[in-house]
Amino acid sequence: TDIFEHKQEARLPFVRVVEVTDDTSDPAIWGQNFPQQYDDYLKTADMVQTSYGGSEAVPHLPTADDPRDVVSKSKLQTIPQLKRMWAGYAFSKDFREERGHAYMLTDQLYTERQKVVQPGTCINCHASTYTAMKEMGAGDIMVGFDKLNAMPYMEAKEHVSHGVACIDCHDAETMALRVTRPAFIEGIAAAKASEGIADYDVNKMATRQEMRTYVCAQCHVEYYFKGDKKRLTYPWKNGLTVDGAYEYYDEVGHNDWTHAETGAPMLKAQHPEFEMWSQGIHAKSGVTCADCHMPYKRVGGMKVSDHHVRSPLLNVNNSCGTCHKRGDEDLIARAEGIQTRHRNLVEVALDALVDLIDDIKAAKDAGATDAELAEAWEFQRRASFYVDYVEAENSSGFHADQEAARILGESINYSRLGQMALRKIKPSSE
Amino acid sequence: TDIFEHKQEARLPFVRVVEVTDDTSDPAIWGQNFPQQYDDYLKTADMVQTSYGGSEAVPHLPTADDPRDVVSKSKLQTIPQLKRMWAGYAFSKDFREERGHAYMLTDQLYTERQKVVQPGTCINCHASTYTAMKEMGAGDIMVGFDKLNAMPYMEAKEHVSHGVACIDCHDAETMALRVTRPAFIEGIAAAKASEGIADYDVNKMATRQEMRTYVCAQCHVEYYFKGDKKRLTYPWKNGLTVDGAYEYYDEVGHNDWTHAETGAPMLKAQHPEFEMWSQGIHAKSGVTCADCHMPYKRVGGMKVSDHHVRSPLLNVNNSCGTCHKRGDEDLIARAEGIQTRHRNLVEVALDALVDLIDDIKAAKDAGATDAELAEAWEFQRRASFYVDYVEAENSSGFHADQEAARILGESINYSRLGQMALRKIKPSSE
Amino acid sequence: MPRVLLTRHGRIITGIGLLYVLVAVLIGAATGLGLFTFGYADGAAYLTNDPAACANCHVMREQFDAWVKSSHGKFATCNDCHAPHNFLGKYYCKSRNGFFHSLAFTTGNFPDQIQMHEYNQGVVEENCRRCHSQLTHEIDPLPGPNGKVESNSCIRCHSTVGHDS
Ligand code: HEC
Ligand code: HEC
Ligand code: HEC
Ligand code: HEC
Ligand code: HEC
Ligand code: HEC
Ligand code: HEC
Ligand code: HEC
Ligand code: HEC
Ligand code: HEC
Ligand code: HEC
Ligand code: HEC
Ligand code: HEC
Ligand code: HEC
Ligand SMILES: [Ca+2]
Ligand SMILES: [Ca+2]
Repeated sequence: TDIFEHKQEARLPFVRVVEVTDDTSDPAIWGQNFPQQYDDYLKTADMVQTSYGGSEAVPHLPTADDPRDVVSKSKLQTIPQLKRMWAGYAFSKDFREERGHAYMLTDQLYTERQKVVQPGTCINCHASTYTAMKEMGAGDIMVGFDKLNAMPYMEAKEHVSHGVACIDCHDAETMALRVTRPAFIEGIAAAKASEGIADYDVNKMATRQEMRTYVCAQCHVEYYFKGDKKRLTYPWKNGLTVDGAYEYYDEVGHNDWTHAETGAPMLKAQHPEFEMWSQGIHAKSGVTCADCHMPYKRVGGMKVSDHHVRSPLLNVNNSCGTCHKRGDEDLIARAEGIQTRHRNLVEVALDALVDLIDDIKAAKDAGATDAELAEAWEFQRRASFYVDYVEAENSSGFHADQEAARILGESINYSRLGQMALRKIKPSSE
Repeated sequence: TDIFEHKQEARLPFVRVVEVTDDTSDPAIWGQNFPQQYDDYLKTADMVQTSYGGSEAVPHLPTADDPRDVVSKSKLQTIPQLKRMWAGYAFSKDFREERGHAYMLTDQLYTERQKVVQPGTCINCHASTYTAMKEMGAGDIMVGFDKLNAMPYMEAKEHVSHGVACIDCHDAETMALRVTRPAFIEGIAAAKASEGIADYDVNKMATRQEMRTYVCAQCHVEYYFKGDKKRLTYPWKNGLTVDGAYEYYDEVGHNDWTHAETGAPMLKAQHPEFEMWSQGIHAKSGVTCADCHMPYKRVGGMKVSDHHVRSPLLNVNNSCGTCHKRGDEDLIARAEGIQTRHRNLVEVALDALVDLIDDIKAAKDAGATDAELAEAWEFQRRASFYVDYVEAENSSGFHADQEAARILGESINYSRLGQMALRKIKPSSE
Repeated sequence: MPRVLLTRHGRIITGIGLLYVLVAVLIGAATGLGLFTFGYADGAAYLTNDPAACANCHVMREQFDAWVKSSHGKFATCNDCHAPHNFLGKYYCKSRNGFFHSLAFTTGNFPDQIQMHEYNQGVVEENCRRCHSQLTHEIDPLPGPNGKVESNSCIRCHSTVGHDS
């Protein structure tokens, strides 16, 4: 369909006042050429809450370890089951509602999850790393990438000075979109290979439309650190589904941590926005991240992409209204209707998981051997990864409502089967 | 917005060649005035299969009890778990894929479910009962309705001679849509009351737009026979959700049968197309049954509603095409994508239910008392009704995909909790 | 019987009442914002039938470009769909829209994604039928329940015929 056509016409003539090269990382300099985009970009520091998203500013008393005077809500308090799910893992110490891009560097630096020593790998998605990787790799970002991953976080952070910036998504000369993240370049190639497309080179083969999603998918994805080189890797060899990711981790025998209460070898899922989106009807309809999160806005006689990246529910007329000719209230009601139904099922799944954790712990305390617990552990690992996958996904089900509910249904099943396994009666379906 | 309310001068568009009155039940007579609609109406005898719907013609050797030479596939064979779910109930003897309106009367007459004596109530949705009710009630269909319900099926069927016909949906004089089914008139009033709308009179208060759904909702709904007068009743007092219906049956203490293997007091769910549709995004967008199942077709210089009521996937261009400007293949792929994901989760839910049935049976055989089984029974009753509700719904999840998956997730939880209850360890979430 | 219509601000104004206001404004009884706006923002475009006149307003550009490509580009101009076709109605509508749009345009007080509101939807609906009454004769109008005449909204299914924008 041609809901996109009219957007193609929005290309702008670029009047440059300063020179910007492939080595200019400071967005303020790019901003002199594109003041509108820069002003909007700076607005990602705003904190506004929606029913299920956005972020709420919570005052914070600055301390020596954490000088932030404003943080976002702790999800460990709003969703108490999370502490149990992650027992023994850094996430059970500190996990907050995510907020705008302006905070990515500081929030990462001051999260209590830094109390455990973290690798440089973390920085890949929390800073403008393109020029840093180029320097370290003497022009080859792949080499720089390996070096960055291998160093400790506190050393890596000295090589960067901005959160995600213009240069991470744009070609300095043409302003065309481009992907700068090695982990995504490799990950998407693996995913395409699983669909039978060999040697996929995203910067050469992706359409402009696809790039409007891929620049975001550089970071809004599930990931893990591969081997002792801590190489940032996206588990997409078996496709972009939760099942494919789980299968992948089993194949490579990866575990994120050992559960403190049950002793099970666990996996943590993080923000698979791109993967969930890919399973939804909007993706099938060619609707991109930028369409909803960076909608066009009229500035004088021109249309520009709103670089104030945020919840579309704070901007429904521009975001949804382009395609859905309905009132704002109606559109918000539809999204929240989906989210509310989703949240209710998430509660059921988390309660089931906590039940399983209680039971394994009880059996363990009663002296059950690891061999006896093995089957229940496998169910906990699976149930936990599945519910975590949709809970860590930040649209509260909106990006792919049916798939999210499907995943929760399976998670519930695994948790209960785990409890059954402990009761030594094997149901026929297994 | 209210563009539907947009009024216009009444023109009488119809040229009549024969007189048709409020007592003319024979569609062939109406057909002389409206040959196009009549021809299409007759086409509901066609049997064409889709991936998950439509119907496949299966040759049948006519017998004394069952003279049909063609029937549709038996779902008891395609979905083996159903026999276990319905053990002891007539449905476990014979349950087939439904087919076109042309067959409604014969399929009801010759189903093996007639081996158990059935009440006249059955006929309400399988025949043109309007004139029959009027006669029996001496002009008052409500009186006729009660009489019809009270008599045995074999007697009731003598009062009817056609499947659903023009007069069941149309006003003979104006051709306006109207509702003729007492059970729906009362049911929808109860549902509206639950939303705070008192004294709802559907034939007076519904918009034309709503009538394009309500005429179908006269029959495509969950129902039960109330009291020994076997009054046809729709369980909508607590709203149109599966939870509301379940709550309702508990309040009035209704059971459909006792499970043969476990002894649990059970509920059967039937074709809640209207209720599921009401929970979906199409309903929220004002899209009606007729929009998809009776799309307009161009006949020469005229547009008429296609009275060949069938699966829209056999006619996507007219059905979906005007609102979704995409190729037929793409539209079919979207619908089937939703249906496939749905069917897979249904399998998980049905397997869980069979596990529970196995376990209760085992406990029973091992001598457990009814008191000991009570809790597990309650879970079976709930799990069974929930999965049956979406399985009996004939769109394979399409009418409301997220809600269908939500219901399946809950069903899985109930089945597994039932198994747990037998193992005498109560999970904390209960 | 004056027609009751809803402004975008939800205020109820009877057509006649509003007409006076607009006439007053247009006849220039006031040299204030109304007239200024109308002239400045070329609200007069509403008084012609030339689509290009609509497109004077860059915010109408999208629709114009899409309309050229649309199935109706060859058959129907903006006003064939967006203006009533009885004399009073036509000029009432044009001055009403001309006024509101000019005002909105001048004050910039309108959404980026412009949406058609109830009053104008009604205008369009009637125009669909004006041209397609033959074809839609049998389906529309049909008396609704209780004899009430309601038409089956065309744009519910055909919202993109004029311009897929
Ligand atoms: C069709 C519109 C649409 C598309 C396409 C879309 N999103 Fe979203 N996204 C939403 C909505 C709606 C929410 C819920 C926001 C809320 O709850 O306030 C959301 C939430 C989010 C959030 C959490 C925002 C918050 O306020 O906490 C992130 C992060 C996100 N999306 C990233 C992405 C990425 C990355 C993509 C592409 C892979 C994407 N989205 C595609 C509509 C969309
Ligand atoms: C593959 C990209 C990627 C990597 C690698 C990554 N993050 Fe993030 N991080 C994100 C995204 C996207 C968000 C926002 C979405 C969310 O919060 O779920 C985020 C949010 C956060 C937040 C704010 C919300 C919260 O969780 O409290 C913190 C703190 C954080 N990350 C710390 C880290 C640390 C520490 C590491 C390394 C161990 C790391 N990140 C590695 C992409 C990444
Ligand atoms: C996280 C990714 C991202 C970052 C960071 C980013 N942009 Fe963009 N930018 C986009 C996307 C997506 C588009 C739409 C491009 C398209 O449609 O091809 C865009 C478009 C543009 C355009 C084209 C005109 C328009 O508005 O559509 C300009 C100019 C631009 N960005 C400037 C900047 C500047 C200056 C910065 C830094 C202050 C910046 N961008 C940071 C993603 C980004
Ligand atoms: C370099 C990595 C990176 C890229 C590229 C990136 N993001 Fe993010 N995004 C993050 C991180 C990290 C956070 C969390 C920041 C925090 O909480 O401190 C975040 C937060 C968000 C949020 C949450 C805002 C809120 O109010 O909760 C949204 C929405 C979002 N990103 C959308 C996008 C979209 C759309 C794109 C592409 C146009 C994109 N992101 C590109 C890393 C990235
Ligand atoms: C660029 C176009 C586009 C944008 C922007 C867009 N949508 Fe959609 N939306 C679609 C398409 C296409 C579909 C699929 C159905 C169809 O073909 O109409 C869809 C489907 C939906 C559905 C039904 C699917 C479901 O998950 O139940 C909802 C609800 C929805 N959109 C809400 C929104 C909201 C809220 C926003 C803004 C945050 C939004 N859309 C932004 C094009 C868009
Ligand atoms: C948006 C389109 C749409 C609407 C609205 C809609 N349906 Fe459907 N319906 C479908 C699709 C698609 C299927 C799946 C057909 C298939 O699998 O072949 C279906 C299946 C069915 C079936 C089973 C058909 C078969 O071939 O076995 C019935 C019965 C049905 N719908 C009745 C209704 C009723 C009653 C309503 C209104 C309450 C309704 N539908 C509203 C699209 C729709
Ligand atoms: C409230 C309306 C209603 C009532 C009452 C009703 N039916 Fe049906 N029946 C339907 C609808 C709608 C279908 C098609 C959808 C389906 O098959 O799920 C159907 C399908 C059937 C079929 C064909 C598919 C199958 O189940 O094999 C048979 C046989 C049948 N009904 C028998 C009966 C009998 C016997 C009774 C009385 C005990 C009865 N019906 C009462 C509405 C009704
Ligand atoms: C008087 C009751 C009644 C009314 C009213 C009614 N149906 Fe049915 N419908 C049935 C029965 C009974 C069947 C099953 C017939 C059979 O299997 O023998 C059925 C079957 C169907 C099927 C399945 C066809 C197939 O190929 O599987 C569809 C689709 C359908 N109806 C849609 C509708 C729509 C749409 C309306 C309203 C325009 C409607 N029905 C009105 C009773 C009704
Ligand atoms: C199960 C319900 C149902 C049955 C049975 C039915 N119709 Fe209809 N009919 C409809 C619906 C729905 C419409 C659309 C009405 C509207 O949009 O207001 C319609 C519309 C019509 C129209 C108006 C023109 C058009 O095509 O939209 C005529 C004439 C008509 N039907 C004749 C008949 C005749 C003759 C029969 C019997 C052979 C018949 N109908 C049986 C549901 C039905
Ligand atoms: C009268 C208009 C209309 C008709 C006919 C219609 N749809 Fe839709 N459809 C919509 C609207 C409106 C939405 C909600 C999203 C939006 O606003 O675009 C939607 C949403 C959808 C979605 C996304 C929601 C979901 O469940 O994921 C799919 C898929 C879809 N339609 C497929 C179909 C198919 C297949 C048919 C035909 C069987 C059909 N539609 C018929 C108007 C229609
Ligand atoms: C064939 C009929 C037709 C023609 C010709 C037509 N329109 Fe429209 N117009 C519509 C319909 C229908 C809508 C409502 C679209 C919707 O609500 O989805 C509409 C909506 C609009 C809107 C509201 C915003 C939007 O896009 O929905 C504007 C502005 C508009 N038209 C301007 C114009 C202009 C300017 C022209 C001439 C260049 C024009 N129209 C020609 C039928 C038409
Ligand atoms: C003075 C600049 C201007 C001109 C000239 C103009 N428009 Fe508009 N039009 C607007 C603005 C601004 C809006 C948004 C109004 C709002 O949403 O408050 C609008 C809205 C509309 C709408 C939606 C109105 C609604 O609220 O329902 C239609 C339809 C429309 N214009 C059609 C036309 C047609 C047809 C013409 C030529 C006869 C035309 N416009 C000429 C500025 C203009
Ligand atoms: C000025 C006369 C005129 C007006 C006003 C008009 N049309 Fe048309 N329309 C035509 C002509 C001429 C054609 C091409 C010949 C034909 O198909 O009848 C056409 C074609 C169509 C078509 C078939 C082509 C396509 O786009 O699928 C549809 C549907 C249609 N019109 C719907 C509408 C609707 C809905 C409206 C109101 C929003 C409308 N028309 C307003 C004259 C008009
Ligand atoms: C429920 C959806 C729906 C509604 C409402 C609707 N139409 Fe259509 N219309 C269709 C479909 C489907 C077709 C295609 C018929 C065909 O080609 O067999 C069509 C075809 C047409 C055509 C002929 C296109 C061609 O092939 O030449 C015109 C003109 C048209 N409609 C105008 C209207 C008008 C005017 C109205 C309002 C009175 C209207 N429609 C209401 C669905 C709808
Ligand atoms: Ca957030
Ligand atoms: Ca069928």
